[in-house]
Amino acid sequence: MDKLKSFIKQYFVLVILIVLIILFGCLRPESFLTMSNMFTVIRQSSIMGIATIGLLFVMVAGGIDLSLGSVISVESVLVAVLLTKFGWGLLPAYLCGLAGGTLVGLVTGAIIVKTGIFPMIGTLALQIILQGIAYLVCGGMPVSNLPLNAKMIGQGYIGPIPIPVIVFIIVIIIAALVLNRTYIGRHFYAIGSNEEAARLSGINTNKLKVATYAIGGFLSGLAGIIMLARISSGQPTAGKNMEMDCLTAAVIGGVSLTGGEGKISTAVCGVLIIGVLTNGMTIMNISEYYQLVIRGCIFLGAVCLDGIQKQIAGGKKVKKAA
Amino acid sequence: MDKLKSFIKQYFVLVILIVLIILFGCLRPESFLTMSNMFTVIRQSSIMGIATIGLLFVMVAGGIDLSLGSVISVESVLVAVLLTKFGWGLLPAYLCGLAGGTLVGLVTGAIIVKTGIFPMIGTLALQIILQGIAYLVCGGMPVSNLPLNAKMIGQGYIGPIPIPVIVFIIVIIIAALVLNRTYIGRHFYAIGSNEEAARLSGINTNKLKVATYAIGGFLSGLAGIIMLARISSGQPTAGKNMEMDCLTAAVIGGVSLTGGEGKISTAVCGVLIIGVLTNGMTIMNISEYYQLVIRGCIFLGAVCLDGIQKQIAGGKKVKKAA
Amino acid sequence: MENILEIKDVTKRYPGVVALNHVSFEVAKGEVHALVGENGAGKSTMIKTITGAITPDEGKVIYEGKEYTELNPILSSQIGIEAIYQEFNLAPELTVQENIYMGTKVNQSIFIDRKELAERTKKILKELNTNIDPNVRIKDLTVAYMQLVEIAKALAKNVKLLIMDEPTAPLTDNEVEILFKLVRNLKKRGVSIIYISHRMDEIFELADRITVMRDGEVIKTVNKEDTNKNQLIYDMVGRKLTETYPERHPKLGKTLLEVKNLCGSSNEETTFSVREGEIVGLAGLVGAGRTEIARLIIGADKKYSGTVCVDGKEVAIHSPKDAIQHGIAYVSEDRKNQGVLLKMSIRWNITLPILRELSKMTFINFKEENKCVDKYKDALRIKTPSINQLVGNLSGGNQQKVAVAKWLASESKILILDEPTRGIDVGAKQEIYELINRLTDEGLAIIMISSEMEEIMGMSDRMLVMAEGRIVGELDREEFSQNQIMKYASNITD
Amino acid sequence: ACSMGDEKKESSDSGKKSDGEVKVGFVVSDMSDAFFAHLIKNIEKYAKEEGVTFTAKECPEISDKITGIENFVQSGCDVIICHVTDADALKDAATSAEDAGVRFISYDSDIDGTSGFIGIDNHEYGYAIGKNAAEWINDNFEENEKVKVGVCNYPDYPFLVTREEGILDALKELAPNANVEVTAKAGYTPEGVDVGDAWVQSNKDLNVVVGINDAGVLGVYESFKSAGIKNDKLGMFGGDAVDDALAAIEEGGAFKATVSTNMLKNANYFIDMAVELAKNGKLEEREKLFPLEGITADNVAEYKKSIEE
Ligand SMILES: Nc1ncnc2c1ncn2[C@@H]1O[C@H](COP(=O)(O)OP(=O)(O)OP(=O)(O)O)[C@@H](O)[C@H]1O
Ligand SMILES: Nc1ncnc2c1ncn2[C@@H]1O[C@H](COP(=O)(O)OP(=O)(O)OP(=O)(O)O)[C@@H](O)[C@H]1O
Ligand SMILES: [Mg+2]
Ligand SMILES: [Mg+2]
Repeated sequence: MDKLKSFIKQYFVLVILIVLIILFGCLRPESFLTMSNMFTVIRQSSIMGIATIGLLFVMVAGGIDLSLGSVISVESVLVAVLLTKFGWGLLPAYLCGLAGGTLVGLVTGAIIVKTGIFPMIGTLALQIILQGIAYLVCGGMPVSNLPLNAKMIGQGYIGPIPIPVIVFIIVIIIAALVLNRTYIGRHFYAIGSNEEAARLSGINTNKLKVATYAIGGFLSGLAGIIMLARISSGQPTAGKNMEMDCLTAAVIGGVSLTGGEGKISTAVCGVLIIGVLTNGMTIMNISEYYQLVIRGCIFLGAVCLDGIQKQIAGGKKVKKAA
Repeated sequence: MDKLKSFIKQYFVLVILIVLIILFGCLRPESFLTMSNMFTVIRQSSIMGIATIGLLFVMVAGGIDLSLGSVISVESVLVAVLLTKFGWGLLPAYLCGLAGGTLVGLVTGAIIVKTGIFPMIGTLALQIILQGIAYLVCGGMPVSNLPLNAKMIGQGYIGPIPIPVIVFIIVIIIAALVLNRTYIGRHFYAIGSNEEAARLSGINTNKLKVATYAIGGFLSGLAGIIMLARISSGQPTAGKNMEMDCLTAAVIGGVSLTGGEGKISTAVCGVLIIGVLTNGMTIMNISEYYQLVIRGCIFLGAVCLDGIQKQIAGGKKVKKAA
Repeated sequence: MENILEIKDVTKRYPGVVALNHVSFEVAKGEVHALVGENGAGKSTMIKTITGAITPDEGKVIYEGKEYTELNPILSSQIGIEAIYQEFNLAPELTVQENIYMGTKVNQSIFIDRKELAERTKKILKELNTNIDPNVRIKDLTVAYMQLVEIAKALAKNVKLLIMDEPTAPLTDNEVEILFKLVRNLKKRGVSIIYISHRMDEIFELADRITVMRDGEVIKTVNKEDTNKNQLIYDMVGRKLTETYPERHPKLGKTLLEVKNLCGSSNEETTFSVREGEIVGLAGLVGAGRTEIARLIIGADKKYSGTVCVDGKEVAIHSPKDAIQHGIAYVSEDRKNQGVLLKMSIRWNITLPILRELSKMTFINFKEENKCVDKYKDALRIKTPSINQLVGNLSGGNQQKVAVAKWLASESKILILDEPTRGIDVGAKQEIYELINRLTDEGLAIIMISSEMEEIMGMSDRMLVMAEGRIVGELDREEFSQNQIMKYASNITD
Repeated sequence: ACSMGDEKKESSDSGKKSDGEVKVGFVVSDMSDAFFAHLIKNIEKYAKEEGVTFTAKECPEISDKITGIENFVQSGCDVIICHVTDADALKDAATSAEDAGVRFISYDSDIDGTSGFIGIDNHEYGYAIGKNAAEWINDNFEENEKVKVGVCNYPDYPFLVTREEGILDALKELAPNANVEVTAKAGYTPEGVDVGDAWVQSNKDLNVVVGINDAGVLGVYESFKSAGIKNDKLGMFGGDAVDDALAAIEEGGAFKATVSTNMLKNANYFIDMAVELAKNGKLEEREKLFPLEGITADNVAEYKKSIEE
């Protein structure tokens, strides 16, 4: 019994995910619990997942990035325009897209670091600007007629596994390595936990903070490219509201809004929870209005349960460090 | 010279507002700088302004309320349904609307206080839920055929002054009194500044935090009622995205995201800046896409300048570490 | 002797204050150089200049013969300067081990060698003679342990000049002893040390040379042998003062506070009482549970059982607000997080607990408020250009005074002082002691928690010694002795 | 509305037209929508040719629209064209614009008392989309054969709810054997892809996908295509006749038909109407309803040619 409890505590997010899967599985076993649907959920989640991992880096170091959705939009129309109007090859266009995302991240980070504004506000402003730029790049119209091979990265398979999933997994592995095994990763946590302390310990906090935004921008760019391939056309609104979904996923996945805390594994669970919810409710044919209520309630329930559980745990602090 | 500098420092937001007005005034003197246009701007800003003041209370005490737009939506359809389908009188319907907003605020506050979740996350979840409820209340369709007198509070005038403006001014006065002159207001600031210290100083922090959300909910409800009167029909999306506008206005107006700081006067300037921008850019015939970019840049510029100026004032506290 | 560090003509101005005024100062290789001075004299500012945490307006720093005009923490860390600041600089979400090695590499690759890290951490902690689990998160530690981690953190680097800004303030005698041993060891290894403290005994035990600061200027630098306590205090405050405790003539009245079987999450049932005009000292080692008891009494933490009686009547206290209403005030030990509002003015801080009383129909009476604040600002000699100054801009000691002033203003009958003189200079300490005495004369009951053995022996009428969450011994004034207290305090611990 | 025309003509003549340039403001609901974006592009182009100052302002919500109208009035526009999503709600703003001497053209839904109306009835529009689907059903299925239908809606906006109702009414009346199995929100292509992915799992055997516009249905189309579903008895039907939809119809796959409001083709009319109003203060013909046109593989080439002119 106690074992179960401590398991639930530690793998709280995983438990929610499993409960949701079982729930939908019981209600619609024939269509929900199939192998292919599971793959679909993961495939659908990959784009958001990649962006969420970028967000995780930023949040771990104490920042936040509300512009990521707009970055996805900009990158996806930018690459689409390069591929069609300018007739660029796949590789240069992709590289340009990734570089663009990284650049946006660098600029974002630099602004935040130099001026000392709240990341939430700075990136909110950038979100608006970038949304405008996305429209301007394509004149407000979706860019279609992509070359066929441009769809690969969004719709292709290697063996039975969809390519976006493979990209997602690679991103997960690298991110986990960086965060857990390298100095830089630990420095990110240190900065998020107490920036002044990190600075006084000789960590170049400003440079590393900018780096997290650059990583976030890079991964948003990557997400934008996959998004483009998946919907086979560059949409100026491709990433609209994505930042809120990613934020939700990250927070459900235990990433702290105040920095210093956040694990890749649980964040991925958070992403999958959102994916399962979207997929499951569509399969269940639930009306959009009720979907909103249900989604909000599950979101609220998850964070509340987590909050309560942490409160209880926090009450029994082992202050004596023996 | 030094005097001017210190003036700019202290009335930074006001300076931005004046600069914008002069700018638009020079560019389009015949249509922008007219009395009637100025009244239009203030009238247009009142609804957002009222909601922003509600948000200010919440933020001063260290919280944030992203659900306020949804509250506006819910209250406006609710009151509309009461007035039409149920044939209630104006007064009971309004009271019910205000009570509803306050209740939502109370519940929001209670959830946040009891579970200790981040306000941003809790209210984001509530935003989604309430949006769903707004749709459900009216079945997704706008509620029209309001009684004529229901339009008064949104479209009427007392003398030359539009009623929404009068309501806004009353709200400003009361809010300023409460925040600056009463101990309760001071307690709000104390909580936002350091909650634990405030609690140990004998302040019932939980109760007061809930109170700020209730005030926020009440004022959102009021904004919803005026909104209903202004658009003469209950729209389930009446307040969509309003929270972001209010947040922007508040932050431009110097309200701190971490609590403990925020003045009514500057927040009102923030509201007017947004109003002037929207109005001025439309009058200038600027394309929508460029409007986004310009708005974002001004927003970013304002907070950055503010940030830089604070850094200088703060004795270069945040020294660059490179 | 060769100097490792010289600073020349350094000036640092803040709005309204000159924190450092053309200061010059030098530290020789391998010496322990003590820095003393009143609160706000500019000690912390000076060491921040040395580490590059702040940039001075004028002046230069010469370190190992090389001149630096613009230092920063990264650079200073690279050249072997480490500091333990007055305020904690730890990452609460990270573990002890990660904090100790924050910003330090133990190997060359970009990947962390966790095994190596764990080993080294263990070694350092052993050197400090503590049993902290390297994998506990900082936010789960008490203040004293945090301080030990701070020290460990400095040791983990290749340090040549170690700066300690009041390192012993949150420590009890046991840890202080360990720290001293450490300082002597480091000195033997040739490390230079700048040591800031308000405790005269420590200064004379450790220092080779002593520099006295006053009002942002260096008054003089002397060898330890060439001075004595009284002389030093005179230099610091510019007037005669002796570091003795005011004589106490307690006039004990009726029992004011009675705590019966009080029990919370981490202490056992505790019973004791305090009488009018009495000072009861709570002594004990780090983590003995003194703070916990205080927080239970004022309702800051949830109690499991037990009752609190004020004036013979049982009172229900569920929150600090209730406690204040029943006349119990608590000056917290953690000033930064629980004591003061750093972003708020002195005025707002001092009147916070009594604002309701200063208001008529919820409207604040500003005249009354200012009068009240001025009174306590003068009474405690809070050094500030204006009562509207933000508390965050005050020196550590003056912040503490604000924290105390706030509760004096509330005019409670029962006062719980948790480390009330932490970080306060000798002059101010005297004032606070006298104030405490005056308050008992007026019939207040005081519980005083202190980790400074001298202080608690000097001030208490009666002493309760705590260990592992319960009271293990009670001593009357005539029974006070360091030995006796230590015996009680550590008996059970090992 | 007509009776007030004469007096207003005066006010507009004396009021502001000294430079002779006509200023038109367009209040539009969603500039990220491919259809609106295209429409505005066409109008802008023509306005430039005609020397008319044209500004479009995106106003998603009713209150934004009222703000937009008020601001256009203040800016001295001669004519405001407004995408009316809720006639009741915008009536007051429209009337006060007219009272201020600014001509108001309602677009989409009609507001009584305004100077002009360019319309589609959303219910009819939906009905036309549904009709496309129903005709295809009747051609390809037996009368008693059950036809499984998936609907892409966008219930966030009332006018789209009305359009959805039109679709459902058409199906009910014209193809009673059609049975709506699933409904999901998909107004944009990315949403459509997500919905499509889910349906590939839960409702692989859908026969018909209809949607309130092309964008959402195109997402489902893309998703079904990439899932490799080859079902002869699968048809998808959207509305707006955006370029991608026309391309999809030409491909000859499951995307069978769309509906054109002929707005894009007649974008010039918006400006012509506005100029006429500005010059004369009233219109010869107050209402202009463009014929809805179903576009299928049969006439897509022809249609494409006609809009390229
Ligand atoms: N950030 C700041 N802004 C304004 N004034 C400051 C700031 N930091 C320090 N000061 C002022 O500089 C002076 C010196 O402060 P400092 O912290 O160096 O004193 P200290 O000698 O360390 O005192 P203590 O013993 O109390 O720690 C004080 O008057 C203080 O109020
Ligand atoms: N906020 C808290 N939550 C849970 N447990 C606590 C809390 N504060 C203290 N404790 C527990 O109470 C015990 C006593 O800690 P406390 O801080 O009261 O000791 P202290 O004697 O005041 O020592 P110190 O010198 O460190 O202040 C510790 O072992 C710790 O586990
Ligand atoms: Mg100091
Ligand atoms: Mg303690």
